[in-house]
Amino acid sequence: MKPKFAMYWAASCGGCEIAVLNTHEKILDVDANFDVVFWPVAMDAKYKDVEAMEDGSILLTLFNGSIRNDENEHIAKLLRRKSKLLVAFGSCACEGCIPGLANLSPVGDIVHTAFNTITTDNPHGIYPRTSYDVPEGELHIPTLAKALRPLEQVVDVDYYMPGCPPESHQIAAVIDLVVKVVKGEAELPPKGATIGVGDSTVCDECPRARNVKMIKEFTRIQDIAPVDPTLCILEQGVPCNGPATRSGCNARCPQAGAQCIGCYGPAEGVMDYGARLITAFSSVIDATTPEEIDHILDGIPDPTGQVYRFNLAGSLMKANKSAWEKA
Amino acid sequence: MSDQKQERVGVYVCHCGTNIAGTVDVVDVANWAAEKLKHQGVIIAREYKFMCSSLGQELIEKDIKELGLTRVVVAACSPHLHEKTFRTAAKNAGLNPYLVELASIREQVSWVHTDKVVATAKSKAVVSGAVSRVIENRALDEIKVPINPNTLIVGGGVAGIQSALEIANAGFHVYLVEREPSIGGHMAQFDKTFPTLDCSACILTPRMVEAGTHPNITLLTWSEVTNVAGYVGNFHVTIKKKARFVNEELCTGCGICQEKCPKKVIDDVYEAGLGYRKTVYTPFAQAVPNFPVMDKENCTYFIKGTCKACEKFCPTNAIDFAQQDQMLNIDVGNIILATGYDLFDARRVSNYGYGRLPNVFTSLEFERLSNAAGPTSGNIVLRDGKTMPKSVGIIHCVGSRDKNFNNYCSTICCMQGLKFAHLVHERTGATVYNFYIDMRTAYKAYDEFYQRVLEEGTLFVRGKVAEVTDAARNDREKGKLIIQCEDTLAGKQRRIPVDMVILSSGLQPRKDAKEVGKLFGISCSMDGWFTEKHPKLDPVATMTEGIYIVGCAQGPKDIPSSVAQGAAASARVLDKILQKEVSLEPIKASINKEACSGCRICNGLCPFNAIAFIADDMVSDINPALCQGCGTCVAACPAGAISGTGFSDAQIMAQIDGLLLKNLEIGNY
Amino acid sequence: MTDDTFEPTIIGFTCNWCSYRASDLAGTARMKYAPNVRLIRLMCSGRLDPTFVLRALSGGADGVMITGCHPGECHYIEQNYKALRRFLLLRRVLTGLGIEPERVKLVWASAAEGAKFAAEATAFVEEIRKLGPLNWGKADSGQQTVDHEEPSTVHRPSSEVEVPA
Amino acid sequence: MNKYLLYPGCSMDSSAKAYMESLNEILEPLNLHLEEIKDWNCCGATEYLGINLIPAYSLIARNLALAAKQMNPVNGTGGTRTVVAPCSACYLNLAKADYYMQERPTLGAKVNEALAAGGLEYKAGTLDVRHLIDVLVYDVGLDTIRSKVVRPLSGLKVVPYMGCMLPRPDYQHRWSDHEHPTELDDLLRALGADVIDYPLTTECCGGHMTQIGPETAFELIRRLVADADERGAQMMVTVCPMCQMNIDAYQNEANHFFGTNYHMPILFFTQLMGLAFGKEPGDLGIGVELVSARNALANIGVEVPVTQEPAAPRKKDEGLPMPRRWTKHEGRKEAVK
Repeated sequence: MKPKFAMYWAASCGGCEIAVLNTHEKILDVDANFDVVFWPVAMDAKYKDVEAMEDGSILLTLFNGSIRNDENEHIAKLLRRKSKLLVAFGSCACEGCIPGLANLSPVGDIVHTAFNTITTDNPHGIYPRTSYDVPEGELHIPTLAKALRPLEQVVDVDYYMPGCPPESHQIAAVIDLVVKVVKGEAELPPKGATIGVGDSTVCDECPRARNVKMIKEFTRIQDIAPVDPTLCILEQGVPCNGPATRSGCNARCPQAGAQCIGCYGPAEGVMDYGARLITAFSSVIDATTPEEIDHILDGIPDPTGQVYRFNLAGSLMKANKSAWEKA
Repeated sequence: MSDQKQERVGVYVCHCGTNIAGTVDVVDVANWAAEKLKHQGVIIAREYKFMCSSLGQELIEKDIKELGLTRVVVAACSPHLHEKTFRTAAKNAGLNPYLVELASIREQVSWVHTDKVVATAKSKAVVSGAVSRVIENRALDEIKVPINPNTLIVGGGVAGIQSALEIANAGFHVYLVEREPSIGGHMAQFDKTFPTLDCSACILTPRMVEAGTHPNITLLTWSEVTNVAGYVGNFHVTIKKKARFVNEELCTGCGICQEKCPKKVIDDVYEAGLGYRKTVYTPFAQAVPNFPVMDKENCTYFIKGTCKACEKFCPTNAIDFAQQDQMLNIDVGNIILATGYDLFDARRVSNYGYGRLPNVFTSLEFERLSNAAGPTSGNIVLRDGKTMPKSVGIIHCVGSRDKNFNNYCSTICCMQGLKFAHLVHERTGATVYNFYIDMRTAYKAYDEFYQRVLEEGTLFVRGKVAEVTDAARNDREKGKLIIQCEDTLAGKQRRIPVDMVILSSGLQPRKDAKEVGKLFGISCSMDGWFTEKHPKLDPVATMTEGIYIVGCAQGPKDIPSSVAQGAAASARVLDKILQKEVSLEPIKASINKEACSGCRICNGLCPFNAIAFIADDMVSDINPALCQGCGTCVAACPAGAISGTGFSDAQIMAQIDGLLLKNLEIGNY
Repeated sequence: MTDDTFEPTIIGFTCNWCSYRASDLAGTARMKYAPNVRLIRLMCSGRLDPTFVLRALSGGADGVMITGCHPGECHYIEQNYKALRRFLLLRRVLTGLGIEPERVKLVWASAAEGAKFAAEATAFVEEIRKLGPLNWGKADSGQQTVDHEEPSTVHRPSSEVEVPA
Repeated sequence: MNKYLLYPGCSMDSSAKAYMESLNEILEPLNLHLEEIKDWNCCGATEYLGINLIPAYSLIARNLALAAKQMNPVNGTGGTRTVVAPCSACYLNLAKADYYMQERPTLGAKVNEALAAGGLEYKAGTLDVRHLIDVLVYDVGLDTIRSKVVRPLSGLKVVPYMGCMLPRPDYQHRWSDHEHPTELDDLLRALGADVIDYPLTTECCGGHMTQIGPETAFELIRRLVADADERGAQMMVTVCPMCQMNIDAYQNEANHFFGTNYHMPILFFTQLMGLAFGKEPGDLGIGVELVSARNALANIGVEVPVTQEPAAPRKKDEGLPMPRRWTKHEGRKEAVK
């Protein structure tokens, strides 16, 4: 009997699923070597079928998306119970990713923005309610948590695979590895490891030339003309997250002429990704008086978003004060 | 904390007599640590009256041996006081000294707080922090380096000369570097010294000659230090020996070149702007060395290409217009900075009119005016060069003890003002007024001198002078300088017309003190004076090992104090030389090359140039010999690839958690 | 001290060469200051990793005090300027996280400024007391789920009860 | 860049009309644009602050609030956040209000409470308050001024009289030296005038003591005039309407009081700038002063001196050399430190 495989999609955009499909024929290896038991985006399955499985009966679960509501949380706990290996797959599951930026606002504001701002066509100002009595009985929709959480804040995670989404060649490599492990040809990495990544940061894979950096002004890449295609982007004054972001993507964005935005998350052993970027950007500022420094820092209009774009929910502070303060 | 092996931690809480125990319930702290920190590995917690006593140390040593302690926390005084003591005790018992942490519950708790409950609670937090941290400490080995027996002394004033002679006489080599053409410093400009009124030149010249001829002293005048690298015991120093345009081998110091030179310029340095010198000159007759230097900026030959009068007349062909600046590289083990002071620029006090009103003089100008070798041959006259003043006002505290300029007391100005009063009185018979805020005549025989000047009939007005002006209000004031001040003893405003005003200007740090400090890696205080290691107990050492400061570079002081400091620093240097080697703290940063991405963000951060970029491997690397252990790069590495010993992330994170009493129930004290 | 009085917990990061010695001096001179500051000695304010501040704040501290040598007086020549740059950016990031920037304070104090150290510590404790507890350590951002409530400022129209089919 | 907000103040309409007229004459050559603050009110001069602080500061701050509204937001760091006051008392009051509203937050809050009644608000520190001469010397620059001189004032012996209100207290370290500022000296020198060192340059003219205790004021006026006369000045030059009025209008009374016979005209520096720039005396308000400047100005006549006097051969100086003069650059450097 083939080992069982599952993949789940919690609070996320679906890009991770596409990245898996982007492995092309490699996807056939999954089918060849695994019995896919649960993959809502690819096949029909019911939660109750999973609930009925024996604990630990799924060998490998790729869990993408973060925990936004009680449904996400329920399935995360369920899949944890049923799976031998639970992989936090993609930036959302690993560190909260873009959905995690919602932690900058209290839930009430998020709902309000979704249902009652000028871009929403909601003439009667109707808000959803989490439970409602209808003649057929009480209806429930999932309830939002105060803040979004990455997977590891809810259940124990065996492996992490960052990226928004993880690069397909990295996914392919991981599939190869697991297939080998199943065949007894390779060993699993130690529990808790981050897999499908490099061991340094994006600069390591970036072909651009770099010098000792002294920045007199931060700017946006669209405001420089022309951008030097061979010189370090940070040296050109654009806050590039590459120096603090884990390698593994082949420096895809800098190679394409854009700054790294940090989707692969922190390097090995780093406790807080944003702190690493704070210190990286401030280290290259060429000024000594508070006024001068502040003037240069004005070139980073949204510092919190800049350093925590993908990592806010997984950071030490996790959320904006208002998000947890206001119930 | 490693999972495999729990550390065995001993906690020792010191009473320090009643210093700690008077405010902190030390027994409670020890019991609490034994119980609440057990899960962290604390297996024993004791309190003792004086942990630093030999009995206290033995207690720790015994526990290390008998209980097999792998970590020790001593809750006592500041690590700056007794860290070494307890590290040595641990070492004696066979435990690596760096596995000991001091938790300061005296300086940081018992001495600064009063509420016993609060102080006890805070002590627990501090102990908890230290326990968490010590578990993350790693065994380190001290780094031993040999000491180069040569010494560099920067500045050839009386303090530097004293230092040089002490070390040279002890048999070790000294490089004495002086920026000016001659050693001697400010003291060589003075006529008389207070309070003994002995002739400044008479007592200084023999010392200068001794320094100039001593076989163990290499005298480098007209020279400046341009670069300093290395660390205690092993400094590499680059010195620029400026071109003199006079061949020192050939010159006999006969002085003919100086005599024949047709061009006179104002001498801003030695004559304090009050007299002239030639463009090829020795600053004064007793200069050491007595070879002249050429002032390239003013020399007619260098400006117009013709003249060369000096060359024509030099009997030994010593003039060499082709001479170039020379760069010398020397290795020394210790450095003494005796770079002295600048006079406060009295023009800044615009209401005293210096620079506008001709007959307002500064103290240094007056020194030259009263000096027999000065521009007026010692005649005290007005700026017209001939009129003797009938009345003179001496203003104290010019630029000192004044919020607008310098807050500090310049120490010497009171005595200097009294000396001036005496000299004016003696040589001109003029009426002398001294305007002072407070009369400060501390030290031996100083106040007696004040009494003497009082008896000579000098008039003293206590009050800060508001203004010196030549705007007369009546005929009595016409043509005079009017000193407007409040006489605080008489309780009234006074306008006192005089012929001459002498400003007893304060002392200031050298204009380039900050840069010089940077060059040698030492810091300046807010005022700009070099900072000593300890204001009372270590006044000549600095925070940088192997660098000492003496004389006015450290702060305003008189000649006896400067000489005493010069000698004191030499004793410290000799101590180092005789020890032959020195151990350095093993606090260093290092880069994990696997994790380094070569982003080069750390490259610009190290002021000691310890970080180099290896282009072939595209990684950065740290030279441990140059690293001073500040940890800036550790904190800056965006990849977390740099780590530091002694102050690692793990240690500090653990201490933060410990201080916040994470996972402990002791309440919000 | 009664239970309802808020006593801030403050972590202080001090430079070994200046401000830690200033705190020693405050002790030697028996200057009294607020007991809420718990110090950690670093070799230099340049060692201050923003992570330390985040760790302290997220771990239950109500404020963080960072002290270093006066500009131009750094024992390591100029590293305190680097601390200043980091501090200024860190403060902006914290502000974005809804944390009052006043909760993190940078103080320059030389080894001779025991009095300044004591005064700054006391003043900082009072500032934090005014701001109230941060409580970050106690807040667990996710565990509690909440109903989809709208902000109180939004008027809920009566039509809302009639949910369309 | 050379666009500023102007707070003229009451006297520029009345006693110091000549100041305003001459100022208007020099704007164009210096490429200066002054935009008057709309609906400004009296600054309260020197008296009101002594009576009740909050209304006094509110009165002043109303002007600041109006100016802040009028400043160009796009060019916030440029000239238009600068309020220029030609009158020293106005300058001091505006600067003082701006400074103390920052320094004492409660005062700032109360003043804003008062302003709110009129729908106004002022955030202290928003504006840069500067005196006209500060802007002329440090923004326009002496080089530009020198370049506009077509009729150098050589031969006109003047003493520069700054007055007491301008340099002290020097909140923003604007002046070379607050005891003996040299800005006016430098400017007059740039016009070619023979500037005589005037130790009393920051002494008080008596201010409103002419109304309250004339004898005190007369003595202060006498000191100023007598010393200028003693030093051989043909004219005093001032930057302050109050100083100008006291020296000009009360000189005769002071003469009567002391039995002296001084005739020391006093003009505004802008009037001399206008002359140097080749403007007609009539357009500069010259001729309306009570102590006539006619004789003094005859010294420079209309005819421009043909050649500059050749530098006197350096005679052998018997005396001792003087230290270098204190320059404004050193002064500003020290002040900033």
